[in-house]
Amino acid sequence: MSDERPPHDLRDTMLAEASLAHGLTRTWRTPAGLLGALSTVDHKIIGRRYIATAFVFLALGGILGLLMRWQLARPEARVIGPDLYNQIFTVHGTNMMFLFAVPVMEAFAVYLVPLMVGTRNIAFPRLNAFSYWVYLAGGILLWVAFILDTGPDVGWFAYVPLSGPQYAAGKRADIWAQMITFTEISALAVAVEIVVTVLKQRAPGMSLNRVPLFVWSMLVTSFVIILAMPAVMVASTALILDRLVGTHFFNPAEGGDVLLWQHLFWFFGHPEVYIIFIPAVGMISSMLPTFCRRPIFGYLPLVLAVVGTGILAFGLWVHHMFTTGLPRMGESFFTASSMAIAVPNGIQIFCWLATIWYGRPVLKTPMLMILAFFFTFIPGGLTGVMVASVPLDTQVHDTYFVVAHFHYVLVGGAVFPLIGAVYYWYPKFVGRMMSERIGRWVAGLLLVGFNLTFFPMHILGLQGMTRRIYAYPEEMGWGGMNLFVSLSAVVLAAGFLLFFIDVFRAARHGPEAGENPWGAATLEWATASPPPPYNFARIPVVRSANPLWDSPDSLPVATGLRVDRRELLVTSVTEARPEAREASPSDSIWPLIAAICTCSMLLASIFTPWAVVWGMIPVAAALTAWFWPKGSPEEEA
Amino acid sequence: MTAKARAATLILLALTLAACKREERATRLDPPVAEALDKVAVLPVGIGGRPPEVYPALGSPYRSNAYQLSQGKRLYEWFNCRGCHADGGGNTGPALLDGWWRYGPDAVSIFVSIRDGRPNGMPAFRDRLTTEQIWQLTGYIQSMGATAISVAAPSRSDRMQSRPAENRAPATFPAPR
Amino acid sequence: MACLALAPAGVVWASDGGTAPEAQPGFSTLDQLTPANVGGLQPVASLPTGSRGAHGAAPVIAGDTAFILTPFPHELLALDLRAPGLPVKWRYRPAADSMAAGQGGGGRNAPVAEGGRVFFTTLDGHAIALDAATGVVLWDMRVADLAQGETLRAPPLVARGTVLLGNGGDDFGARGWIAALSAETGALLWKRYSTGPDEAVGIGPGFASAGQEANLGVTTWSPSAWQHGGGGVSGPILWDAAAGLVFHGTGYPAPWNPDQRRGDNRWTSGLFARALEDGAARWFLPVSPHDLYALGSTTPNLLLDREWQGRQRPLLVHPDANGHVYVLDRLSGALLSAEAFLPVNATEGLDPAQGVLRRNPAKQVRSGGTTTGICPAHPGAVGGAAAYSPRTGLLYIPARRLCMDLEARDTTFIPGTPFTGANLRQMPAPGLYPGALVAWDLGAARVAWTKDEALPLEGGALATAGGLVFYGTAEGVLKALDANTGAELWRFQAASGIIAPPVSYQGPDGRQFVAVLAGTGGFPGAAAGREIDIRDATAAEGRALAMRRLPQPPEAGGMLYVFALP
Amino acid sequence: MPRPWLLAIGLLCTGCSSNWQSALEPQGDVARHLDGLFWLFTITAVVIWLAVMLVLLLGLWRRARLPQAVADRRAGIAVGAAVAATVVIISGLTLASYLATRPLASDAPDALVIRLRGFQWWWEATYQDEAPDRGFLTANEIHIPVGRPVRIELAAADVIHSFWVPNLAGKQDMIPGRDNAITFTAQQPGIWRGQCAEFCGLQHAHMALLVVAEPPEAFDRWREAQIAEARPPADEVEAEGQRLLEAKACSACHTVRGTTAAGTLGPDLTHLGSRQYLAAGMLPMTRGAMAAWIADPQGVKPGNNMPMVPLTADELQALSAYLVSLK
Repeated sequence: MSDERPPHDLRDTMLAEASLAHGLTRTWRTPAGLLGALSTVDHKIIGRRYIATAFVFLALGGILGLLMRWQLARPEARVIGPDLYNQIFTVHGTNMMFLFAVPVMEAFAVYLVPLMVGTRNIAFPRLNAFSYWVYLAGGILLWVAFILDTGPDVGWFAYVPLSGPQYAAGKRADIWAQMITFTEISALAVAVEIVVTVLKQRAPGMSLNRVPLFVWSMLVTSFVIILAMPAVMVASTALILDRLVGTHFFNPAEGGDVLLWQHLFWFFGHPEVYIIFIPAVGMISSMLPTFCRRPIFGYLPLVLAVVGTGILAFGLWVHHMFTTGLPRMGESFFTASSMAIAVPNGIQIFCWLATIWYGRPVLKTPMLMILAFFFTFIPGGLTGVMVASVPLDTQVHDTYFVVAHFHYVLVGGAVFPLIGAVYYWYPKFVGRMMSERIGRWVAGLLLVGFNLTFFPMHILGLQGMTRRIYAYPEEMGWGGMNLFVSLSAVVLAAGFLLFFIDVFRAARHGPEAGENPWGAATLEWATASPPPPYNFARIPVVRSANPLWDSPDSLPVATGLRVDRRELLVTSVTEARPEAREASPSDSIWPLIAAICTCSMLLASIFTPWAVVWGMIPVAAALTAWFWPKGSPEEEA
Repeated sequence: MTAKARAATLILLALTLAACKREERATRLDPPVAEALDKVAVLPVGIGGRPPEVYPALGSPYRSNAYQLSQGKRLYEWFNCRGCHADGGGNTGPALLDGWWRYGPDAVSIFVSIRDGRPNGMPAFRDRLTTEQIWQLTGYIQSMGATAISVAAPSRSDRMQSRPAENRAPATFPAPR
Repeated sequence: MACLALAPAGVVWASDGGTAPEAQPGFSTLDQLTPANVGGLQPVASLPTGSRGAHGAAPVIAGDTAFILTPFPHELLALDLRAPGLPVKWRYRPAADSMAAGQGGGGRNAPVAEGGRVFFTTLDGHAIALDAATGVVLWDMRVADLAQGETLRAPPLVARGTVLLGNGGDDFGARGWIAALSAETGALLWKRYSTGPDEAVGIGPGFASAGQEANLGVTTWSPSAWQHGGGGVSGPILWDAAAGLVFHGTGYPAPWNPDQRRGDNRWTSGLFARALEDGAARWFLPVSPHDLYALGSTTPNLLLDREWQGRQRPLLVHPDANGHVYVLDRLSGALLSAEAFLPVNATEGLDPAQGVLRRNPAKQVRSGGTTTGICPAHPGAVGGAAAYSPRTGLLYIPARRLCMDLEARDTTFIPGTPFTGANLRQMPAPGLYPGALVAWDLGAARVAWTKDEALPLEGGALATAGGLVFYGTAEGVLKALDANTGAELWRFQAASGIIAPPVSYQGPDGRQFVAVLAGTGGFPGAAAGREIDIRDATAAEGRALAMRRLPQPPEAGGMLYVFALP
Repeated sequence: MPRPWLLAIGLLCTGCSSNWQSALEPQGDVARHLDGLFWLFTITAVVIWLAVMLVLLLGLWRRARLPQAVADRRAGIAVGAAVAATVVIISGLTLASYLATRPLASDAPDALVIRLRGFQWWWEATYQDEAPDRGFLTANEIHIPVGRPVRIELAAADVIHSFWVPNLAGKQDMIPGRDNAITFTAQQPGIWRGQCAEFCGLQHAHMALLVVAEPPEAFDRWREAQIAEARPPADEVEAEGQRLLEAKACSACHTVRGTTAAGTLGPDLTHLGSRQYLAAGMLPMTRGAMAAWIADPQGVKPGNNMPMVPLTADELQALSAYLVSLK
């Protein structure tokens, strides 16, 4: 580094601990007040917001699920009419996929990845702020539309022609398609941030074989997002063009193709499942060693399995289309690849089992949720093998069997680990512990409620109950089981309710957590709970995969970063050798303004395509202000 | 609450209600309402008149509700309107797209034209369509020749391209020759 | 020469065997006008008809009177040819049911003068006989039911005291028929249908392919579809006095959407020969069985007695809407030749074994789908009555060279409303002008020469013994060409488009006159009609699109022009 | 004509009604194939799940104190073996699935061809025949001969629908602009219910199809009866019903062959009374249900395309009597 420092260049090497913390806080903190809150680029504040918002959407979506169960409890019930029911199940699916599952996983990454890799902020923090605002706008758009009787009613998959210009009157389908754009923009932005954070901002010494498994899984997830999401953005844009401008992408009478939509949608839609599931794999892999009190077994196979899952995820989309009459040969290929993904998933399960087998398991709530995961995800995976078989899929496709299958996979495979993760990282987020006693109840209610709710759906599906129906005739004989399912759903809902109560309760009354309440091994536990705005007073140096276990007393640290301006350490991709000091952007209101402009433009474009033209002007202005050069060097070697 | 805030709230509320109305899907019309909707007051010449009072009371749904307009569009296709009027461009029947209707632009005239027929080839659809359907068609035809695009206007159909869709092309008034 | 018929060209006015041997439909034996002097042709009289509709029928000259039937609502004008300025001798305006306007204005209802009477049909379904001298009504019969979509859009044929006429209304699903009325009283003598059981069609022991399966008019349709299956007799009817036969084509089947009428759809889109006295069918030629493109076979025929492959034969020559010239032996119904006179891609030549054209599978039409680039387009390649000149041996066919995109859709049958189930977009055939006068060498079965036109031709042609061909264009230009070479020799710009054939006659002073009715409107003048909005590509059955080339939409409004050498 | 066996089946089905639309009660060749495959997969899945749960429980139970290097070596072997077993099982299931697919793709040359089109929210069935006039239309109920392959050609008139009669075969989508087909054989007489399996809008829930598998002779009788035109009214009331059908808006959308009603927008009603259900499986074919349906179609099935045509009570009586009489 250069010896000729400008006089104001204050380095951390010059300061003692106390004044260092003081200086760093002054540099990194988020100013108080509304403007400060709206301008912040602190990944922890944004991550918390993200997580909280996503759980709000989970609760709202869950209420919709209960409404559906209320309607379906009795045959030919007239609680909810078909029009509202269609909106409800569409908003439920859309909300859970786009507003809860993907964002919540990314939200955890936004919060945890910078801590886990030992850096002070996420890469592109202003983009991060922008992504949250856009996501929030997308969620508000969907829900306000729903309240205004303009909720999409074409299914979360929005198959054309039903969602197309002729059969979906009004703006309902446009709302859906544009909401996709909102959430995709935010998801893509976060994915880019995480990729860069993981590859370029790791603590010195954290070579790729020492990266925590959650970080690995988020890296893979982010790549999957970057590759998969554009497909659905293209599709939803084409849909809007068809609907609003009158193009013919999906109109067979003018050379368009109805199936083109399904290919584009599922090219995104199937990886979407893994976008949700792979982070959960990472969470389990991160929590399990803590509660088995031994390092994870099979770090390398697990990493390879995650990467393999991410790659195979792109070879499966046609198994959602086995009944569309595609050529048999092609279908067989997709059967094989769909089944093949069971192998990396198997590797993960077996490695975890081995970790438990040779570890000393402690049954805390996060561990209980992992066990619940094992209990429910494995049946979901196995029914996944069934729906991957073309002939079997022709019987179970679009029935309640599939409803059961994917709830087993998504709730069992992702939400259960996620609830576990909340219990696990809550102390880090809030500084207080959640209740172990309530946690056991939550785990029990969720496990029992879930299985009682969703297992009978397998049988209902095989008995011929199709999806997305708002009523069924009494003589079908599905009434009893549906009533049972609806009652069980109340148990499941009670589990979630208890969970939320615990979250609110613990924020005030939970016991203080301390830096590392679980005795975990990864870097996020090497700083205060909740972490200070600058994360680490001095950047830790990593010498193993489990740094806190292997150097239990004090971590070695790297020094030389400036205190008086936001700086991070940029390291090399594989070995994580320090390369440069990079300025990290300060707080700015412009991401919010840019998000408002972008969202206004997208929203107005539902009504007229000219909005894209005129809306570009404020967007360009906001971006110009955002990126206006301040005259400070971005990077110093 | 200040006057400004109150006004803003009112406007927001109005917009909200408008959105509700525009997207509502009223699939069933009560028979007494349907009967009342049939009682249009039409001038003796058969041109112009007043819709029944229940029509504005319902919120003029056939002009402003997306679902009702799309129903009108479906009926336009189903009941052979295309045979004579093409996709609004006209054939043996006059064009509807240009907004120059022989019996005027008001809803009652169009309603009466469809229900009772007109000289020069327009058959009466009294016994082929219900009152509700005739109103749906009326609203759709008004949207075809409207001077401004309605937010509720239908989009293109999944069929051969014939013209810019209703939500894209406002009618222009060609200079009368 | 026994071929006696009234072609819409209206040149020859003849009754049984009373004309010169060379007289052919669309051919004038007058030879005062020649390629040498036609350049000096001058208008000598013009007269507005007072109607703004589509003037598709030629004036009819009988002795020193010209009869003009204006478009719907019709008016029959009798003009005195002896006086300058063509004063009106009398006029007759029948009561009109305005609902007929929904049938479009494309009728070619020319009057027929015969035995001191004038017979004519009206678009609203009446057949009317007047006294030719005074215009007094002799009888007025309503023979077609508008409420069922029936109409009358062709001139009647008067033969041996009977008036033959056929209905139109294929687009409304009206079941086709031909009827014979008594010329004296208008009483119905017989009525034969184009679809349905053999008895209704008139198929009996005298039918050429007797012994075939019975009731093909029922069994070649989806159940009950024949009941509203179209096949109207909306073209001119010809007759052969010697053989006692009448010849007529049948229109296209309804609806256009072929999936709603599976099978061959007998007896639509074909040619019938029937006995004059009772309408019994003698032979039938299926021209476009299971007609996919709404073409029909009602284009005007010609009856010629001429040499065919070394042998003198009684021929029926039929330039069909499908773009082929059919040559038949009119007594036996044997198909002698069918050759394309313009580029066609809907079919791929004649299948000699079946006697019908082979279909191009790429131009198959299916409900719910769009078939693009079908040539020729509805309503067919023949825009008006063809003329034949025995001097040149050439057939002059006013042609439309249009192609279409056709989308077939399910359609419902509601009596009195269109029953088509198709949307059309038309465009000029690739690389060709949309219109042409095609001179077809009948003996060699090839095109002799072609005169391109910027718009499809909609009127008929007139050939004269002086070696000229006259025809009018939709832009309103009347042209005279050299009959041998196709070189343009003379032209006249009328105030409106010409969609009627010109006629030539010898005036009371012995001079040769040429007369033409100008006046566009209805379907042929689609873009000229101010109530068509060409932003809709399917307006006017997609013609509006093809007619966008029309430089200046000519005025609607009929006008009779008479020309002579000064 | 009374059909005792049909009655018997009907009674049977009311007794065990939940089985008439079930993949677990295969009655067709295709469904049986799939059923076998289903149990193979299911049993395999259950065994795997039990094995994993057992290992998990044992793992939680035991307290191992092996040095980590030894543990890792042993775990490596175990995990390797488990992965190998996974590969073997997955390959086996893939192969079984592939083998099960092959017979399904085979085409029977002598199959009965039925063209089925999905509408919002009903089914139009066209029985095709060499002779065009012997092909006929019906709706929402198809009859098939037992023991003869049936090839159903699937098309959609508006949005995507999906044909699924689980007792007979798996499902196949009906997609605008594409041609799909499915071939199966019913192996014994019976009445099976199918339902649209692809979300198709407001009344997706009420788009049912009845499949009646009959002995070939009974099927031929049914077929002849369907080809015939509608029976004429038997009494004054029915005659009035026919008059109303022709005069009112009904005829613009519905066909009753033999009358002037020739609309094609709604189901063909020529032999409406011969069907067991009304409104695509919603209501039984009785006079009362018919009257209720005509009187308020939107109340019964909100959003469907049948309008409420105003009728007096007498007219409603006559019309429903006539329609139910169309056997």
